[in-house]
Amino acid sequence: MQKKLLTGPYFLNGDLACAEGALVAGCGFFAGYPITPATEIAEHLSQRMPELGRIYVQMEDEIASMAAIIGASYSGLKAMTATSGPGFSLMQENIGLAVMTEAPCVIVDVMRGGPSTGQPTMPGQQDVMQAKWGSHGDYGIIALTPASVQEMFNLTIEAFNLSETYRVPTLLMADEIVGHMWEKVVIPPPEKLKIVNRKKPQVSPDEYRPFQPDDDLVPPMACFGEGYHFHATGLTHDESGYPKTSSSKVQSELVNRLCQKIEKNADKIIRCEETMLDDAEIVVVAYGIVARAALSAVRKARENGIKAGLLRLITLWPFPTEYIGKIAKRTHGIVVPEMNCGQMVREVERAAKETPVTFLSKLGEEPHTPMEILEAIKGVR
Amino acid sequence: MVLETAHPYSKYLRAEMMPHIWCPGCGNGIVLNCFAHALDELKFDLDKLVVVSGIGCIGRTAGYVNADSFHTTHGRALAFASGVKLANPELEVVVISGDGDLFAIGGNHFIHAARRNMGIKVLCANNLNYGMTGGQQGPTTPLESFTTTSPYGSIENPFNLVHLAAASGSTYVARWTTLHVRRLTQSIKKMLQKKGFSFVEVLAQCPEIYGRYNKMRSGLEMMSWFKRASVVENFTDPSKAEISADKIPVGEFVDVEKLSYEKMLHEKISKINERAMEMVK
Amino acid sequence: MTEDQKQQSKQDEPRIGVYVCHCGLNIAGSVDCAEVAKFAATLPHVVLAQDNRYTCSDQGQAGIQKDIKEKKLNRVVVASCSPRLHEPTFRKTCEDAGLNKYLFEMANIREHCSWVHLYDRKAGTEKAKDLVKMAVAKATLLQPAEEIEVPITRKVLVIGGGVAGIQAALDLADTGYKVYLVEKEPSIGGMMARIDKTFPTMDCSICILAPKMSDIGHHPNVELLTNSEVSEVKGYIGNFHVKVLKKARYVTKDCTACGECVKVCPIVTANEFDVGLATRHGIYTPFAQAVPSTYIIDMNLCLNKDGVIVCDKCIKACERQAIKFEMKPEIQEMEVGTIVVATGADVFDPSVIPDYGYGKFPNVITSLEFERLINAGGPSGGHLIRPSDKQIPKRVAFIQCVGSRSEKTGKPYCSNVCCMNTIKDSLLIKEHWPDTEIYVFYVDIRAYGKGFEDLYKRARKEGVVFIRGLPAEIREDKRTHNLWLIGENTLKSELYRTNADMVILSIGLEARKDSETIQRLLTLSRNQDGFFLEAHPKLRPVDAATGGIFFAGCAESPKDIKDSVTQASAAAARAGILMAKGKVTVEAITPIPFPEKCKACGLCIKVCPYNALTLDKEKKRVTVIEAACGGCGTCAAECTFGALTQSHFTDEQIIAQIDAITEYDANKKTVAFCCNWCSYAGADFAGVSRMQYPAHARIIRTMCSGRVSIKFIERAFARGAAAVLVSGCHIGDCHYINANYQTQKRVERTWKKMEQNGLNKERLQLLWASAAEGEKFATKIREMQSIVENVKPEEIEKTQKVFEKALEGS
Amino acid sequence: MPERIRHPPLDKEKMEQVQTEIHLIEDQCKGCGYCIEYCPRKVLEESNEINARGVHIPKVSDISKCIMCSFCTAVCPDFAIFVEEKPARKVKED
Repeated sequence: MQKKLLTGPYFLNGDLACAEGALVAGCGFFAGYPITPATEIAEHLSQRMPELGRIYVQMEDEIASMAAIIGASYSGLKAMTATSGPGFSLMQENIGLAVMTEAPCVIVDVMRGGPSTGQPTMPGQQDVMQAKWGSHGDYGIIALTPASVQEMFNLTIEAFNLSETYRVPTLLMADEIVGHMWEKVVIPPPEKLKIVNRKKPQVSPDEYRPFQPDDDLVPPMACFGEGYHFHATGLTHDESGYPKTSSSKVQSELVNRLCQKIEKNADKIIRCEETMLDDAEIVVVAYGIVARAALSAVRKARENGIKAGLLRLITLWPFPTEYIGKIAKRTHGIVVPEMNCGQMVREVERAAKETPVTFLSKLGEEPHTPMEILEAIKGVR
Repeated sequence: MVLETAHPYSKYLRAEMMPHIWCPGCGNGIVLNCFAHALDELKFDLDKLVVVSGIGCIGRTAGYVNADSFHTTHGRALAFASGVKLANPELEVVVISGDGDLFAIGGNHFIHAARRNMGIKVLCANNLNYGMTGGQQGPTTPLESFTTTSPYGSIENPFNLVHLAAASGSTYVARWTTLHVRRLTQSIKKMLQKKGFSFVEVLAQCPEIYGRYNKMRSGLEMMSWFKRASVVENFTDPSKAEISADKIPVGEFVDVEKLSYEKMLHEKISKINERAMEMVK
Repeated sequence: MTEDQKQQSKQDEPRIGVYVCHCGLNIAGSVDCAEVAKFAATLPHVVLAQDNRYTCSDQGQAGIQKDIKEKKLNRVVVASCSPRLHEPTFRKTCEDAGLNKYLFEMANIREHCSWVHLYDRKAGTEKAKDLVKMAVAKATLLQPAEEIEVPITRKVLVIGGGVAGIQAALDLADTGYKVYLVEKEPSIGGMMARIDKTFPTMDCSICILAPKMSDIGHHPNVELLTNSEVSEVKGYIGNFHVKVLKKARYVTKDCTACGECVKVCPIVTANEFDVGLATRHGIYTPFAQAVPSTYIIDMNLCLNKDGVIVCDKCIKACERQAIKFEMKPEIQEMEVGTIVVATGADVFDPSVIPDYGYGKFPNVITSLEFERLINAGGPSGGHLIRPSDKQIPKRVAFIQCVGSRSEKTGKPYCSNVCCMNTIKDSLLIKEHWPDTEIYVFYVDIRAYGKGFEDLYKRARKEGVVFIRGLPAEIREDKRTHNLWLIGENTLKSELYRTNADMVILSIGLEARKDSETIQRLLTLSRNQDGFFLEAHPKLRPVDAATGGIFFAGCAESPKDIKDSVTQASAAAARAGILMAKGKVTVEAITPIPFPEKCKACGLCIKVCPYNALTLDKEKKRVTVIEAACGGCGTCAAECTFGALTQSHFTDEQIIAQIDAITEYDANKKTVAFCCNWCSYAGADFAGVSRMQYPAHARIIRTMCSGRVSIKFIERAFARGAAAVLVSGCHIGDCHYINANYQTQKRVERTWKKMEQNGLNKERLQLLWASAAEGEKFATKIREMQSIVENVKPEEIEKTQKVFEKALEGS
Repeated sequence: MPERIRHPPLDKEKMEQVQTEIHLIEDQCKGCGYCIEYCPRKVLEESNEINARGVHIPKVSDISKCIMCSFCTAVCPDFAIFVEEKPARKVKED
């Protein structure tokens, strides 16, 4: 690690924290394209990457950025890009390519008001379904969502570790406020941080089959220039990596593996934060900037004698369906405040089964206020 | 037939993938042949080679070359290749793709990669239409020629790829047809040794579809069109190098030296990095 | 000619002076000159007639000039030798005396009269009288004329890059003129570059030639076009528009002749330069000292000959990237004022002589093959080896006159170089291998040149055995491949059976196969041996008949290097004269149009070989481009409306000559038309060779047989002539390219008319005879003698009636 | 100088053609005919033998004409043909 990595307390905004997180995580390649509210990540990295002898490049569009980081990943570097809604949509096809070729990489989506050009400078949580279902075909994906500047730092590192572990593109679904607000960030010294690198093949080039998975369903990854002469393709392929586009057996084995790779390891991937949940009769399920208002709402509810609790999702995908299912059984109702027209709430409803779920939608420049959430809690009775 | 002696270029091909899927008489086979021949003449270190190809008939080339290879989404080969090259400049990154992939959907990535003088070698098999999907009109389909999506004759002015590549800033631009195998091989050799962004266009016949729709049903007929019409005009004005029914200007059009993007980038990074290190001390 | 002279001679009555020349005994020996002069005095408009011993001498000429001034003569007739010889001389005499030189006419009473009727003084004298009467008749109608001047481009084209071409080009370039040197082979050097040593000085041939070759290569005034051929020549003296086909060399000037490409070229074939005794590759240079040194690709053998680059081994081997298969042949056009033809000669192929077994017996080689074997740079590195077993021969035999001085092989001439070449070769062998036995079988040793006899003596002193008598046959001992020469020693008149390890055939030189193309391109003529015919063997040996074109080297006839170089410098000097003057005068024998009679039918334009006539359809007139006109007169003969005639050979003048012939005894005479370049010169040649033939013919000279219109033939018959002879150059040899095609057509049309009217068409004879075919001309005249004698009076009357229309307007 | 050449060159062994053997990987050939068409010495011709793909594969008409330029190898789209040099037999005395 280069000495130039930051350690100790800093006063940063979310974008800068994310950038520094990537550096600490060992990100060696960033390709991006200017888009509010994620531009600061690119600007900061364009300054910092060279200082650490690493590569920053600004591509001609988001499609190119996404393709470039897959290329860099296959050249042995940890690679990241950052964008917002419109860019995220452009990147979907190549995210699919990254999934299919199991290329570890991190995509930061600092969400803004949508759809289309929408409200570039305003917050929004309207890309969460696109994160799971954006690209065509079935596949597993990991998406984390920070609620503070510190978490922008921590979760970026976490995203790299997960993508390297499971050889899957990992998304960091922040929103404009988390990206642009300034807070204190404490950067632990490098030795304190857990940094994970991808599994390398243990066999000789003749025996190596690039997509033969280990038991965790994740194949060890050779990179370009290591003499393995392997082939990777977006076409349906078998373990040899060569296209087998007309074999249904190969298709089903591959696609199922790509899905199972995440589902089977979901418990190791999923992270949540619980507050006053053990005896809660009403649970607020929230994530991102909205969760902060939800926290104060829950506290106020407790002051008003309502046994309320907060479940803050840190992992959006894979979704903690069972966990929420269990919580739902022991509560009277669930309140889901989201800055969209109802996206994550569908998953909560599916997980909660009979337990009533009240959805609190909010669009525009202002996230939910604690009072609005409190009213919703009161309304559950 | 003595079978144990292998084909001279077999060591550059993935035996398990042979024979390839291309139609009888398709020019792509010859492009791959010349590429292998060029690698052979240069005694190329296959461990250093990365072949990237996009979507299309020629897109399958990455699968056939016995080196690290990647088959990207449609049009994105050059963007992907940029990532590979910048990440590890020691790698020799060659993009082998088609006229549709590189100049229609991938056009934006082509002109920018060329503008930046990215150290990538582009070998474009121009078969004048979208072959893989059944012969639709493409960015280089000649005026008034017939394809499945221009049944009344194409009314679009095709790209002059040589002019486009030269104008975008590539340091080496050449065009040959699949009949000029000897000079095509030399051009590929020269391209592989160039530092900056280099581009070789190969007019590759597509007798099965384009030929069928345009009165050149067999590979031989398209080859004789190449022979009749091609005129070697080295280093003439690229803007005059349009392809027409009776004239196919071929040859080397641009051969200049320009500092490549990755070289500049890594030089700048090492300078900044040193300065940063001093400041840290 | 001043203005007043013109007026004065036009209105005056013609005052003709006739001078009958004895020419020593050449004429007086068999013609009574005094009687002829006396007869001339009686002719109309003749104011003075005298005979003198040598009219062409200075006093003779001074006499004429005195008479012109004192006696106010405005026409002069000289009856003496051929106008081809002294017309220019007497024209100058008249001009110096202030008389327009076109008011002069000659009667050829020597070559056409005295020399051919040596033993019939009476007939000769009668014929001389007639010839003078014809000359006076024409002189009466002569008009003064002005010659026009044509500018000469100060550039010269030299065709052929052998030693002659090189020398001519260097001389002209050093004089300061721009020279285009066109050479068919990839390099200049020609035959001399292939020879080992020269005679008599035993210099190394390439060592003395190479410096000249490189001078050519670097000379600022010389543009060297090798691997090129002249494809078209238009225009006339001083204004030749030439097209040269530059065949593609496929190697650019960047080539440094390093030879790397040859090492990789898969194609191997026999090298023509070494007469096939060594090999060369598809890409090659004919020999080390080649100029230009740039290599060349033989596209008949190269694998890439069908336009597809199948093999690129040479391209990859060439560091300088000098190989360009996309080169195309080009046509280069140029304007030149003069042309030097130095196309050289081929060597004779002895395989047509079965007795010598060349081509069957391996150890029978030609002297050229010997030159390559003895040459250090040649296939055997300078060792004379027997092709059969590559051993150095102990006994060598030379056979002279192989393909020279022999009727059987159709090469009757002596090739000049073979005797001395053999003597030189024998000394070369003695020098390297002194104990070799050498036999030379000869007919006559011709060591005529400077230093030649010493070489011959040295050879004999060194023990070379000269045996007079060529072997009749060579037999080969199949096992040892040695050879038996069987023949007769004509000095000892005894047979010989000489055994030899090796036989060298001293082959002669022959005209090049492609000299026919050069002849057609430049409208030259060739002698029966195929060598180009010079304007005059004695007086203009290096000029061609066509103005502005000169010869150098073996193209004109076989000769050695010294003569070739001498002739080259001569040709350069001759060309230099024209170019230095910068202009040349064109003889005033161009057509004169009469617009009022012109029907604008365009027939005249069709027949003009030089397209020197243009038709203006609206104004119905024809305009003449004097500078382009060759002066043949075919157009005048073609015009049936009398709208066009030829100056100095007008219809009236020719008809006056026909009438002069047929004035009396027409039924015993033949009216003969001869063209100035061929048949007239042929008749002169018959005279020079003293061939005797009957005196019934009277020759009328026209520039070309194309000038003889049907009207003249019909007039001759209408006037009761016994027979008519029309003669000219062989088809294809015509000095005016194809003018004699029209003659053929007109005579055939007249034959048809005679047949239709039941006349004996034998009385009209057509003869193609070149300047050298005097014998052919004399034979024809002898044949016609019987025709003239057997013509019955009724036949003549009937002919006169049939052709009476031709007498109108007389 | 198009003289009639009567004597074979003294170093005529140089004109000895290289001995070659043409290998055809039959079932990889798709019968496009390029090797037959563009062989500069017309060494190959279409045979009436059909391969696994049901196309007429090329066959050697006269191996002695082959000069090992290997253009067939270079122009074959299917890597189905290549040429190898056999050790040159001893030049037999004519």
